[in-house]
Amino acid sequence: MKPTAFEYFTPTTVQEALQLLESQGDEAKIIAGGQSLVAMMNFRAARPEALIDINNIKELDYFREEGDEIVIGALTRERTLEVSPLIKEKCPVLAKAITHIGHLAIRFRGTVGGTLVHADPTAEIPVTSLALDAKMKIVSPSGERVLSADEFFVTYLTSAVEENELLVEVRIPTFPSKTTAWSYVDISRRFGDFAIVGVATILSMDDAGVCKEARIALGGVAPTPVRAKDAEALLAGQKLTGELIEEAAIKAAEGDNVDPDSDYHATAEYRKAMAKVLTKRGLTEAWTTFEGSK
Amino acid sequence: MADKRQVKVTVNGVEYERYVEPRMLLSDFLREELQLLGTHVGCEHGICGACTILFNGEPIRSCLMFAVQATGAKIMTVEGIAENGKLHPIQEAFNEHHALQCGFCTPGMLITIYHFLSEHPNPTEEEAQEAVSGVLCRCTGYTQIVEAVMAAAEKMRNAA
Amino acid sequence: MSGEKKKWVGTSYKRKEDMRLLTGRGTFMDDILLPNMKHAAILRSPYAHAKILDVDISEALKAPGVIGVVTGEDVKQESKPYPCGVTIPTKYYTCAVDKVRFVGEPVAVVVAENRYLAEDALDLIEVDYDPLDAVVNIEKAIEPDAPVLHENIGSNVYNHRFFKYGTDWDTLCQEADEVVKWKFNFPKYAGSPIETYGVIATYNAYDKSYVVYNNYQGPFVNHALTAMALGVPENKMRWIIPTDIGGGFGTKTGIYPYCALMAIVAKKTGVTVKWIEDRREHLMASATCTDRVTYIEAAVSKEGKILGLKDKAMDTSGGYIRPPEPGCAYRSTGNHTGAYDIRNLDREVYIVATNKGLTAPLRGYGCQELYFSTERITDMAAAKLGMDPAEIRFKNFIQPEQMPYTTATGGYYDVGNYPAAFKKCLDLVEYEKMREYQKKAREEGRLVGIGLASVTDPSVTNIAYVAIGKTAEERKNERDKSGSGEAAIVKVDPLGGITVICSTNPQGQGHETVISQIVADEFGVHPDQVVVDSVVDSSDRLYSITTGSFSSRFASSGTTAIVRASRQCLEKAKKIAAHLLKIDLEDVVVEDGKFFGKDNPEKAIKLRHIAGAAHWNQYDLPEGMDAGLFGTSLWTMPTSRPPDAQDRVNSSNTYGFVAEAIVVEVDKETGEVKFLKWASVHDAGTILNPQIVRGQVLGSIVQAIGGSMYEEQAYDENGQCLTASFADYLCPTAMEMPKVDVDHFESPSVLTALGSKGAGEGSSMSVPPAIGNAIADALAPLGAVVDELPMTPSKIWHLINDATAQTN
Amino acid sequence: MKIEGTYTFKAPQEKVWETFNTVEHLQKALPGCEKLEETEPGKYDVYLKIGISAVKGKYKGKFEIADPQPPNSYKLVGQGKGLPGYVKGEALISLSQDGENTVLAYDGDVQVGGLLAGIGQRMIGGISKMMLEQFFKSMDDILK
Repeated sequence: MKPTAFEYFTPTTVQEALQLLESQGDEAKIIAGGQSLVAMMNFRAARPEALIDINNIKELDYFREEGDEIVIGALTRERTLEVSPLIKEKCPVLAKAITHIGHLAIRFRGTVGGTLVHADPTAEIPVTSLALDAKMKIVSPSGERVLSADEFFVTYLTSAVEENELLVEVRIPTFPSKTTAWSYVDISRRFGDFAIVGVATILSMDDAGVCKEARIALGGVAPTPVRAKDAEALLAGQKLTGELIEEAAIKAAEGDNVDPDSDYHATAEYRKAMAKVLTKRGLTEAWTTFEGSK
Repeated sequence: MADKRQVKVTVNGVEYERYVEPRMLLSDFLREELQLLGTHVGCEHGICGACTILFNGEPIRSCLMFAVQATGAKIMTVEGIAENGKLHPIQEAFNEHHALQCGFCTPGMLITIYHFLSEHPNPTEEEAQEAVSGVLCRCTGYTQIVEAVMAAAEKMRNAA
Repeated sequence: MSGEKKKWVGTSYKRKEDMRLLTGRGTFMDDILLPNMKHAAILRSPYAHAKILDVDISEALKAPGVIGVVTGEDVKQESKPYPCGVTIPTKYYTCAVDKVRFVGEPVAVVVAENRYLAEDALDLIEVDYDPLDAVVNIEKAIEPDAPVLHENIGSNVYNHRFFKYGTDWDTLCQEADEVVKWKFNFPKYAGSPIETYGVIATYNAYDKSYVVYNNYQGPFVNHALTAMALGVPENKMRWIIPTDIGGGFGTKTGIYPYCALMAIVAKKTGVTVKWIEDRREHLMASATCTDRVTYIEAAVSKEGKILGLKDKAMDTSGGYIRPPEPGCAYRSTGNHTGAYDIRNLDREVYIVATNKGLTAPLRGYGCQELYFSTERITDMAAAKLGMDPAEIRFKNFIQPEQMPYTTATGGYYDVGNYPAAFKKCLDLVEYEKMREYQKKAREEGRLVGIGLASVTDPSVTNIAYVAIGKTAEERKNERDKSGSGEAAIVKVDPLGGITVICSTNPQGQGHETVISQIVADEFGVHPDQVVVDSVVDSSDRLYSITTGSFSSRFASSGTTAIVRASRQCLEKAKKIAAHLLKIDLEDVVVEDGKFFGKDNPEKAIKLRHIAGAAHWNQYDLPEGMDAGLFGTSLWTMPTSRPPDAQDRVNSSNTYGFVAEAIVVEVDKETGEVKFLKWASVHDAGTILNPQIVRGQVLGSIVQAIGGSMYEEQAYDENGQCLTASFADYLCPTAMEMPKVDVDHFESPSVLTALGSKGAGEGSSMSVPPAIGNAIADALAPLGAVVDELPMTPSKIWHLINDATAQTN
Repeated sequence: MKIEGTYTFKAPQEKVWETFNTVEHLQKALPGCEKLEETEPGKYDVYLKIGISAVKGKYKGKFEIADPQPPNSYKLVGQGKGLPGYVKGEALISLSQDGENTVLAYDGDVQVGGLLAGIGQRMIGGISKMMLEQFFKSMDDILK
């Protein structure tokens, strides 16, 4: 389990990285945290001929509040966000989801951009970014484009980032606990594993305890994370009740976009059933722990 | 074969300079180039945690990094935990609570706990359990490791 | 000596080996660096079953840094197939010849300047395979139209035997009030030590000898078998095992084919070759336990007495059968009826070939497979009779007054009080209270279950068990096999220091510490004054083909050898003391490391002085006495005898007891299992070091949790291994380990010097059935049946869902 | 691994049949196909370069359109291998007219072996399905 040989480049600016992507062609690969990539290289499943290491591009390592958004540089480590008071206050669902990623040593190295581009359909940040309707800024030699999360994830392990492009920034709206009921729940075979199914829930609440807007994203039930639009519609404008949550959970699991596959760990039927159970549990947790309701 | 690249690192306070292929894993670099054999390799895909080291003060899997990426870094491995011939309180607690059997995962465990206790000097048992869950141990059943973490925390609090 | 008050034995003396292991100064296989050492990588088959038409190594030989390439053809020329204890052995070479029979089987080996370059060259080897249909299901493998793995056998049956002990089954069924039957599936899982296999081999072409460094669990039978495979005398293959082994659990008894393979590679390439197995290689191609299908029936009286058992156990040892198989099926012969007084047994055994990875002993060897079926059927019998599972166990236990007890299958249980030990476990888990709790929980619609298991824990196998693979008639043509010997050398150096060399090369069990405690007591010194050397080196150590660390043999056989060697050494010291003090031998008293006449304690000499005489002034020794001061023992248990003509065999030598009581709650919606309470009570005889024993028990529990709920070497229907990474082969983390209350019920063995019995494997055997029983009990109100492992949330959810669908 | 399903093409059955039996169309539609050669009628050598995420591999293989029953059905038999492993499969493809559309039904078995099966079981089923969809989608585009 030793990687194949590669040319190694250490750009210090985005511009330099883009030039390298251009000059090295489609056998080059960006390495950020490398927590999935290096494992795949060690197995020789991935055999890039060149590695463009963006860890020295300091301009990509930042996060800050801008208006009602949080702007996160692609190289920001998962752990940095997990413990950030700003994230905990303004977007606690993201901080919580990150605690479900692997183990601490992985989160210290793994980056936000890396996990998004890797686009594992069960991964915590992709699922949560879909619920947040995050905007991804992607640059290429010809300019930049911004994609929303539902355009960003294409299929298994495939994002919309083209081979000559670089994801540089993610913008997420703030959802503070004061006005948001939220949760991130998942089921995995073992602590720290890839989720079998994971659900991120964000409910914007008004003073009367009515859910103004609901956002529910599911991971592990399709080739990409998916939104439970029917369930969201059902909840919008409603005061939550146990029955309503149950109904929403059924709608989430029965969505057209919920089409899981079986693997060794869990059958498709099980995943589908968990889509319902976890949506229900996620909504219940969001509802019952909502600070504004107390 | 790609050209060799310079790697300059400080490990356990000692500076090293070597020239290696870019593909050399940091874990192999520590073991083969520096002959610091305390860091163990158990899976080479980031799951077992045996190769965990402190990289600029943060625990990382040394099998998921290339040595060339470590240039300029300060690294601590298991060899650097005890000082002046005296065991660190975590090591003492491991001995007192029988928190190791074969000892192969122990370097990764110790480094992980060293970092954990620096952030959580007064942990709960649940926190300690979660902290060590990132390192696989096949011998102990973990119970005595968690007991050792709690005991080490107390020792360190008392010494502080 | 057992029962006598000891100063050090019985205390939780802190481990001595920790000092090096905690500071990164251990010596594991990969830490050994030799001059001119090159690195090997192995090309492995991607196919489960295929003919090898051609292996083209020409490009690989040209690759940078490559020193040589070895293929199956070379291996065939340089070695013979491994012998094995079945009538028609498979032709098991260490590398595929002509055909591959499981995914991951070695096909070629590259040696290069470093491992990176060696793996680069593997990519350049072109193998032309002709894929064949594969078979992975045990029962399908013995159907007439199944693809046959081994043409020389003609079918996929490696071994097939019938056994009858006691009353004829049909007669028994007529006497019985109920006959309960079921089919169980036991999974294929592994020890997966965090240190993988590792070998360094060298060959000296001038004296035609090999040196093989490796991390095997002893010399055991495989030093001899490897020498036989290589066609060299055993003493021309030096076998060295470093001080530290990073876990074994039986898995590392499967490394020996790589010892032979790397020896051949060293010979062919002319360099010292190091091979460190990587995790992917390990997970698909090292060794697991056998997976087993068991059809079992229990004939019971309405009072709950089990009159007899009938079972058909079908194991698969994968693509080949290799030693110590067929032990998977026969190692548990003597304790087949466990802790119960069952005199009648009708048994059928199959060991079959499938296109899966190979097997080796796994902590508990064969017993978890056995007890999963017997303890589950015991619970089913209780349910059928409307009886509590604890009650049926009490009704069937061998009673303390029946000890020593010889089982129907030949096991010799020297001591034990199973009802009392079991009661202790029930008390520890607060059984009655838990049943009340369960009742209430059920009323609330929750799925709470209590699982029990009560089993005997055999240790120190008697190698005679392997012979049971052949019929008594077939055995007549062979020499008998028997024994369980472990070796010790205790020597006192010229400055009076005591060094002990043991044969039980440990993998974390703390032998250095416990031996120091024992020897300190024997010599009246401090444990720190004793140095223990656990390196194995066939050139200068005392060993036999039964020595090593497997089958929990240290606490019984190993310690007895240590005590005997110590006393032999002491006896000599006493003789020298008598000579030096000019007193009668009978009058010599040894106390606190001093030797004196019983009437004259003031005039004492120290061990150091005696050693001094033995080494520095050899002329002054008693006449006829050898110089130096040492004792040796290679002690075998007198209860290790060959099987008799009725296929009865005392397959192990000491038999402990384990009672497990586990309370679980199953999440109705997700199928997840939570442990609410857990008590584990062990009779391992005298406890030598309580902290170390607790570690062994907790360790065996976590591994058994793994096999019961998380771990499996899984295959698809084409024989592809699906779990070749730690992302799919799921070892429990700290978060999966519940709190377990461990306690002991000590009945010291009368067979061993200190009364101790093995303690390392007990819960490996009892936890899988106890977890099965607990989940089954939780699901019982739904009518769902648990008959396989590992019980994953998805599987449990399906059980719940199917059962609910049926009732609706 | 069992694969079965249907795909509906907005084209008459004869045309679908023809498209599925035309080398250049197959070459265009097969995901990652770099070269496709008809070695004898109905038999093809194929060179693929398939990449999912960082896992990119070159595969060399053969496939055969066996037992053709124009324009109704044929059996697709193929195998290929590359450094990441091998793929072997067999499927019965049947076409039926449904008004103006043609429904293609496939029913077969696919084996994925080697490295990818061992470390990628979590997604292999899904990815195989996805690539098949991709292939049909491309054929559909050609038919339009």
